[in-house]
Amino acid sequence: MDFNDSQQEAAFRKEARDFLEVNAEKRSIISDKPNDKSPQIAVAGAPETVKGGKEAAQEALERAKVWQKKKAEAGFAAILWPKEFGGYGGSPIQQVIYSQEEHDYLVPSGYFEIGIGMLGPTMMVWGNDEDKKRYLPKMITGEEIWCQLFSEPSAGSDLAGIKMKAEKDGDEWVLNGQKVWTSGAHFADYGMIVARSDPSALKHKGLTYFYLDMKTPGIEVRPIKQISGTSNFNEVFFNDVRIPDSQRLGGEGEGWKVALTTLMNERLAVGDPPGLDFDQIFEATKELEVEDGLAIKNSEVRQKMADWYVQSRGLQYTKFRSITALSKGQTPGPELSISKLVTASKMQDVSAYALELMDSSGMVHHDQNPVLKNLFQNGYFFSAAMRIAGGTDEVLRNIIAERVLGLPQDERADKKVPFNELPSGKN
Amino acid sequence: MDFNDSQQEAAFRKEARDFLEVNAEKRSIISDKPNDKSPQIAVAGAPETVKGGKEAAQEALERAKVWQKKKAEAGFAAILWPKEFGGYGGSPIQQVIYSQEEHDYLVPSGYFEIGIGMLGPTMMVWGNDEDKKRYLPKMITGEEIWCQLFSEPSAGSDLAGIKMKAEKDGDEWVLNGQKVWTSGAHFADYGMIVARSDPSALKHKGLTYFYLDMKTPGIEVRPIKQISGTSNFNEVFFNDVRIPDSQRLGGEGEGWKVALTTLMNERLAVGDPPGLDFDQIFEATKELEVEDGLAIKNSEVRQKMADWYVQSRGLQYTKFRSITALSKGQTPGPELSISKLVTASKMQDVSAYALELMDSSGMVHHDQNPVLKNLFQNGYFFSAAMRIAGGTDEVLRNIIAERVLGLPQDERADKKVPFNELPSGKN
Amino acid sequence: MNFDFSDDQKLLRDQARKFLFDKCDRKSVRTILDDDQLHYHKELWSQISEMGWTGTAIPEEYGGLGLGMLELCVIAEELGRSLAPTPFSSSIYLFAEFIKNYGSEDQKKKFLPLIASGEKIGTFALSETNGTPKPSNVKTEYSSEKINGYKSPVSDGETADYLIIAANSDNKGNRNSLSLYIVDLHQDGVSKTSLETIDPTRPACSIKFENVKAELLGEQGMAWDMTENIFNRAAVLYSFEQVGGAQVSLDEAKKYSMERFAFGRQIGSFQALKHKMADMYVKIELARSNAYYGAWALSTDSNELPVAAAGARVSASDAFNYAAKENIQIHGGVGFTWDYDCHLFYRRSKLLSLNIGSTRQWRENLISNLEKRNIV
Amino acid sequence: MNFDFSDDQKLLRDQARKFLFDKCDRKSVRTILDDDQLHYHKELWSQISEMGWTGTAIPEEYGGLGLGMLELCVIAEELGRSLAPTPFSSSIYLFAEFIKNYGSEDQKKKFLPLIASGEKIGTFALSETNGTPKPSNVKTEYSSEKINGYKSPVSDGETADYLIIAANSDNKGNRNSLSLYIVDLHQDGVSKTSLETIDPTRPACSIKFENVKAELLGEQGMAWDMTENIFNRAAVLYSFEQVGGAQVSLDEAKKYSMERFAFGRQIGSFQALKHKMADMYVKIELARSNAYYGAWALSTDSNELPVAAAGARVSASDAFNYAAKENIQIHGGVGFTWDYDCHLFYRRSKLLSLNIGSTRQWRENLISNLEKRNIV
Repeated sequence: MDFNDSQQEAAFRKEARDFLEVNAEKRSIISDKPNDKSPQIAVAGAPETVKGGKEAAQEALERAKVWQKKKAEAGFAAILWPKEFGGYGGSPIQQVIYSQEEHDYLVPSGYFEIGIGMLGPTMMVWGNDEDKKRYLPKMITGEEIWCQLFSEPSAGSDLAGIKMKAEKDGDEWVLNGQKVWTSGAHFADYGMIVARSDPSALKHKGLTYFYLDMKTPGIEVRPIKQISGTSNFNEVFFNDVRIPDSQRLGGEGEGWKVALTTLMNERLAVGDPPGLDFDQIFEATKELEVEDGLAIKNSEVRQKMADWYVQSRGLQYTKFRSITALSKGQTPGPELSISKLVTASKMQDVSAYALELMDSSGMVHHDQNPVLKNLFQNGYFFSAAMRIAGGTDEVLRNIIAERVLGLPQDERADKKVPFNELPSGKN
Repeated sequence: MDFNDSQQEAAFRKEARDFLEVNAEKRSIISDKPNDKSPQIAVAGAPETVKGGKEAAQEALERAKVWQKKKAEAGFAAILWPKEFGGYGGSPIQQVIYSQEEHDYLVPSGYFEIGIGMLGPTMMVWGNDEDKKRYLPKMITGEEIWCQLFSEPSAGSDLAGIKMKAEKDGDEWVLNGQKVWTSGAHFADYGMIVARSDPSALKHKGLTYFYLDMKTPGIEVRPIKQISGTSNFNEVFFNDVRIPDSQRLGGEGEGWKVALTTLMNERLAVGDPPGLDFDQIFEATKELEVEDGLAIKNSEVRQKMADWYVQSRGLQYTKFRSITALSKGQTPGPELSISKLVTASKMQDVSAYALELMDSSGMVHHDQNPVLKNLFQNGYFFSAAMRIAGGTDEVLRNIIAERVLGLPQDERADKKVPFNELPSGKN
Repeated sequence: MNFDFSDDQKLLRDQARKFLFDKCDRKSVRTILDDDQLHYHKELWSQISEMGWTGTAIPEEYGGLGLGMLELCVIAEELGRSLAPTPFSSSIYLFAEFIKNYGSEDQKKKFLPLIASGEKIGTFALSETNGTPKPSNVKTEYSSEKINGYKSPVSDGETADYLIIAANSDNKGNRNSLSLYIVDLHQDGVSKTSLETIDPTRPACSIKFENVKAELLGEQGMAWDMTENIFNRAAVLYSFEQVGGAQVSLDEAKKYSMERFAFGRQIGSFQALKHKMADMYVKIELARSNAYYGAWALSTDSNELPVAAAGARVSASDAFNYAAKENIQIHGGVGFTWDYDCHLFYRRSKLLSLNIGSTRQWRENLISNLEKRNIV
Repeated sequence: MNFDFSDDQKLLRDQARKFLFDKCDRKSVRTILDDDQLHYHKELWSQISEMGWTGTAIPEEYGGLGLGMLELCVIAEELGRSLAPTPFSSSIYLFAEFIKNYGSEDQKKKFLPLIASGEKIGTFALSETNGTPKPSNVKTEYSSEKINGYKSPVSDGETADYLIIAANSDNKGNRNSLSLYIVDLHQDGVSKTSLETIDPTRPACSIKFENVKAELLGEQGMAWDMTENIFNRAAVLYSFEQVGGAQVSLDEAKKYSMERFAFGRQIGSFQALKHKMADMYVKIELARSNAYYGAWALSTDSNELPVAAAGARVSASDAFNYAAKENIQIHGGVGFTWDYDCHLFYRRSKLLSLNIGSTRQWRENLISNLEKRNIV
């Protein structure tokens, strides 16, 4: 057991660090720039709405594109992609090393991950050569941003419950329906979408997969305002949206299979999101006073903190175990599936507890609150969303039980019945 | 809101108290007779095996019968039963009042409750006049003890999954199979049993209900040794046990309906079991020292204690609400369904925590342990059983969800298929 | 044994529920949520004042209805259910209770009728810093008949006309150096700064005091004791608000789980969700029972009040926090949108468990009072 | 980055697992459980001693195999999985580590070969009272070259030939007045009384000392510091035992839930049980990772050891306690019978989380050490 890089790994790390030192700003510590520490949506590609309205958002997007171009030129934008599409042709461990290094810097995030991490790889498998040549290089350089149009009002945890209609009309398809929880739809240039081409087939059999230009007539994007007051997601409405059959990926009715390619390419963990964890509450307890003095000296606080510490570090060391597997060329085990499950609830507990320690001042949101600014107030709201977005706690426990432990599936009412005969309530 | 009895209630309470003062010994406080405080099995009719082997058990049984006779003569043994069968013809609130009073005294328990509380009432509904006259009065006086033969190795949480065969042979039935978790089978004179008379019918339709003499040839009772080392339950084996058709209660195939009568008569809460709760750990924290002094002065201990206090008292006040409903002649709400669910886990948490506070001495079981003797060590084992016996935590949550909140049932695979075609594993 | 509200009290509850169902729907609540400039729902406030709710537990001689604390509990539960955006609790559970219990005859005559009629609004201010309030953290001073200092957060401070404030009457900075004062907030030297709370329908501000006139309330040096007592009384009332809010959270989770389908089933048929709702139910029933016990202690001036109040608050905070948080979870994606109402309860639940001291602090109170009771 | 055991270490693990599967089945464990007179499994002890496990981390010059602490971690996990009823931990994690780290050359030469060969068994005694051990609770005294006093509980005390004991070397009763001594238990003045533990396969006794000869171990007045360090080392090893036991608890729960049918389904298809097992898995993976980190710190003599050891112990205790308790629950009725094995793990899990100090105490250690690290 040791934590040192191999010689090659060390060389790559140095390369990454050199690039970052020149091109990015080091992340500040907690008390200097508290807002930089505001929790970010941890699911892929959902940048927090920039405060300051549309103009500021546009500026942020431009900055992100500039950064991405630099990163792509240096070769770090798509380490795992083959060189022919502009990638680095690197290994998973190199991706991890780069991400670890980037984590210490303040760089734009949430714009390109879905394309490079999930949609690009899907096109590599299912697209034709022309498509690949046309679209893939621009995903990396950030010239074109992609979004993923999967979820629907009645297809959330039940991902395959998609109702979006795709009807064939000659050489074209006509899309009608609604997508939801679409990160980045408001700035994306292209999207990939799953739609139901045959409602009378079994649920997983009647789907077809397409890519499309987000400027295609009939597409309307509306932001969803969240509990936090900001908008990371969109609803996207499709009203007689016509796309050519050439934009189909995979066969008719093979949409679920293509979608699985996308889902299985959820990018490797790219370092922890700058969040709200043990370290933050540890700092807070050194400032806050409870009934018998500084919170950090209080027995109940200490007991709770210890449990959060072992959860937090336990996750970190679990990641080390995965990286070890990667660096040996193995596929990491299923350990990573526990990360969001543990992190989201921990964040909710930590936030709620920090507010408790502030006593009545915990009620006060916003920058007036002197302890770590509004970090824990934000965390209180953000964590409630984090327990749901990207797979609810319950879906994750099911995944662990079924895919990791091999326990039997729930009784499924929806496996043998044509989709349009399934009970679906009023949605 | 007030906690006073009505005039009639007060008169009845005095009557009960007078009887108890003359005939029973007051329960001692915790530190005097710690063993009296050992947690008792809270499910109906399961007296802890008396230490000292068979003879001591036989003596305890005799003492219980003497006590029961006195209690019956005074009218308190079956307050809710009609006078014609030797009952008091009283009201539920009177039953509660008597139980409250009796709770302060050391009296035998666990022998007669199942008969008087559940099986007698079943016979009242489903038996013929002759049976009622013959059996009911002796249930009350304690001359004859009854046990309930429902559960089986493959019919636990799934109560209707009964496999015990009942085959008709002329005017007789022949029983073959095994029952389990039968409290008191080793001293019971009679039992009531549910068996499967038609395995090709639907699960809930092929059952028939009987009563029988426990001395009928072919019955073998074997005690089950539990985690605590004691035995409260038995396995009962049936090997060509022949009983006359006249001992059938309800029609052939109506067994589930009759069983529901039994199950719905689970006696009214008869005071809390003398157990392990907030009061006991509160005492313990006044004796135990942790890192910074007496445990009761430690902030973490105090925070935990407060939560247990509100759970414990919350249950007590919930019972007051039910009693209020009773005293107004209403049926109590479903509030009581929460009691065992909360109590069992609380006891497990409290016990485990008390052992923690004892530090390495917590490892030591038995009377050598000076703090509250072996109360918490016993509680650690007992509570693990209590979370299961009489309905697992999971079954209770299902009951609350479905019967109290009206949520939909689980997907049921066993509702439409003949019993003998249901998958059942190797059991 | 009668551990229930009376038929009259239940009738009052039904009326209050019906009234608030009509007049305080979620749209009304959202007018306050969505507008930074609005601190409470004025029309609703007028209406409930006209109906006399504000005077429920204020004696008739001071302009109230002269009903009891149980009636106020019943109303509190309904205010909690409806998320009513009014300064009711600050003005009635706190300000009015302070005056009623500790005011001189003149003070009662002067303030109670104005509060009972809803014409004026009062509140209370103790905290000056982050963390658990302690006598040593109170820096605000009273000398030469003037208050100088700073309080934050002050619930409903922007709306309030009057304030009861804890300040040092000598320089010792300990428990016995603190007294309570009544301050008219409409005077020079009072400057308010809006604060954004985690539940904007229950606003707060900070207030700076520069040479502000004030009159003593109750005995000098007794601020801490009086505050503990009034906080105990308020804790019971708040616990009813919390139980009300928790119950609605459960009801709405249940409703959604039966309407929403996934995998061809009502999501409410999945054990993960059923058992979560069963747990909500358990916590709410325990909280309700503890709140009832608190109500009994409050209404009978029992010396059980300190223990009963702390028990009610701890249990109710736990129930509402849990129910509100898991209501979001059961709703899934829509649960964390602004448009669905889940977050209104999530906000309110946390605010209510902090406003008169954290649940943590009340657990500490509970055990302290149990120890005292054990010694007595 | 290599956060894993080496191939050789994994091979050792596989061999140990296979060996214990053959030689230490549940029947063997139960022979110790069911017989009050048996304190450990002598045959198994001989066998594992012959294989050299007892000498794994003892240098070759003192009769050991001279392997490292990582190899000992690997064996510990397997001992935990198999519930091996031997005094391995007392003799190896504690006694041998004390001698190895603090013994004089003579002491090492005298004791280590006897321990490494399994010929003799050692253990350690600190506690004298209920509750958290503190210097002020140690009444046992050393004077005129003799020990007088009392220790309870002493793990494996009945089996042990040698004991390391904390005693006052002067009368101050504080941290610096305590020294460690080695006692040969086969002498007059030593009287042992059996205690029944919550896990009879891991026995303990109390021991009275009347004018018992003893020799100093390490520096005088340093008992507390030495004990903390050896407890840290042992905590990592125990955490592997705990992770092993937790994993088997989960495996057996899973197996049962797939074989057992209710309501026409495998009970493992119910979410209530699936999600419970998912939670077990999560806790076990976190514990395993924390244990690995502890192993790294232990094997490299890192100054991270105090934090890493406490983290490993807290996480492993939590995982094993939870897994063992919910394994019973998943088994339902049979889970609390003597005949099924669930209770063996339930017993072991609690015992292991108490033996070198409660989990509560280790949480406290963890934060103390984090504070220290922060200052440095």
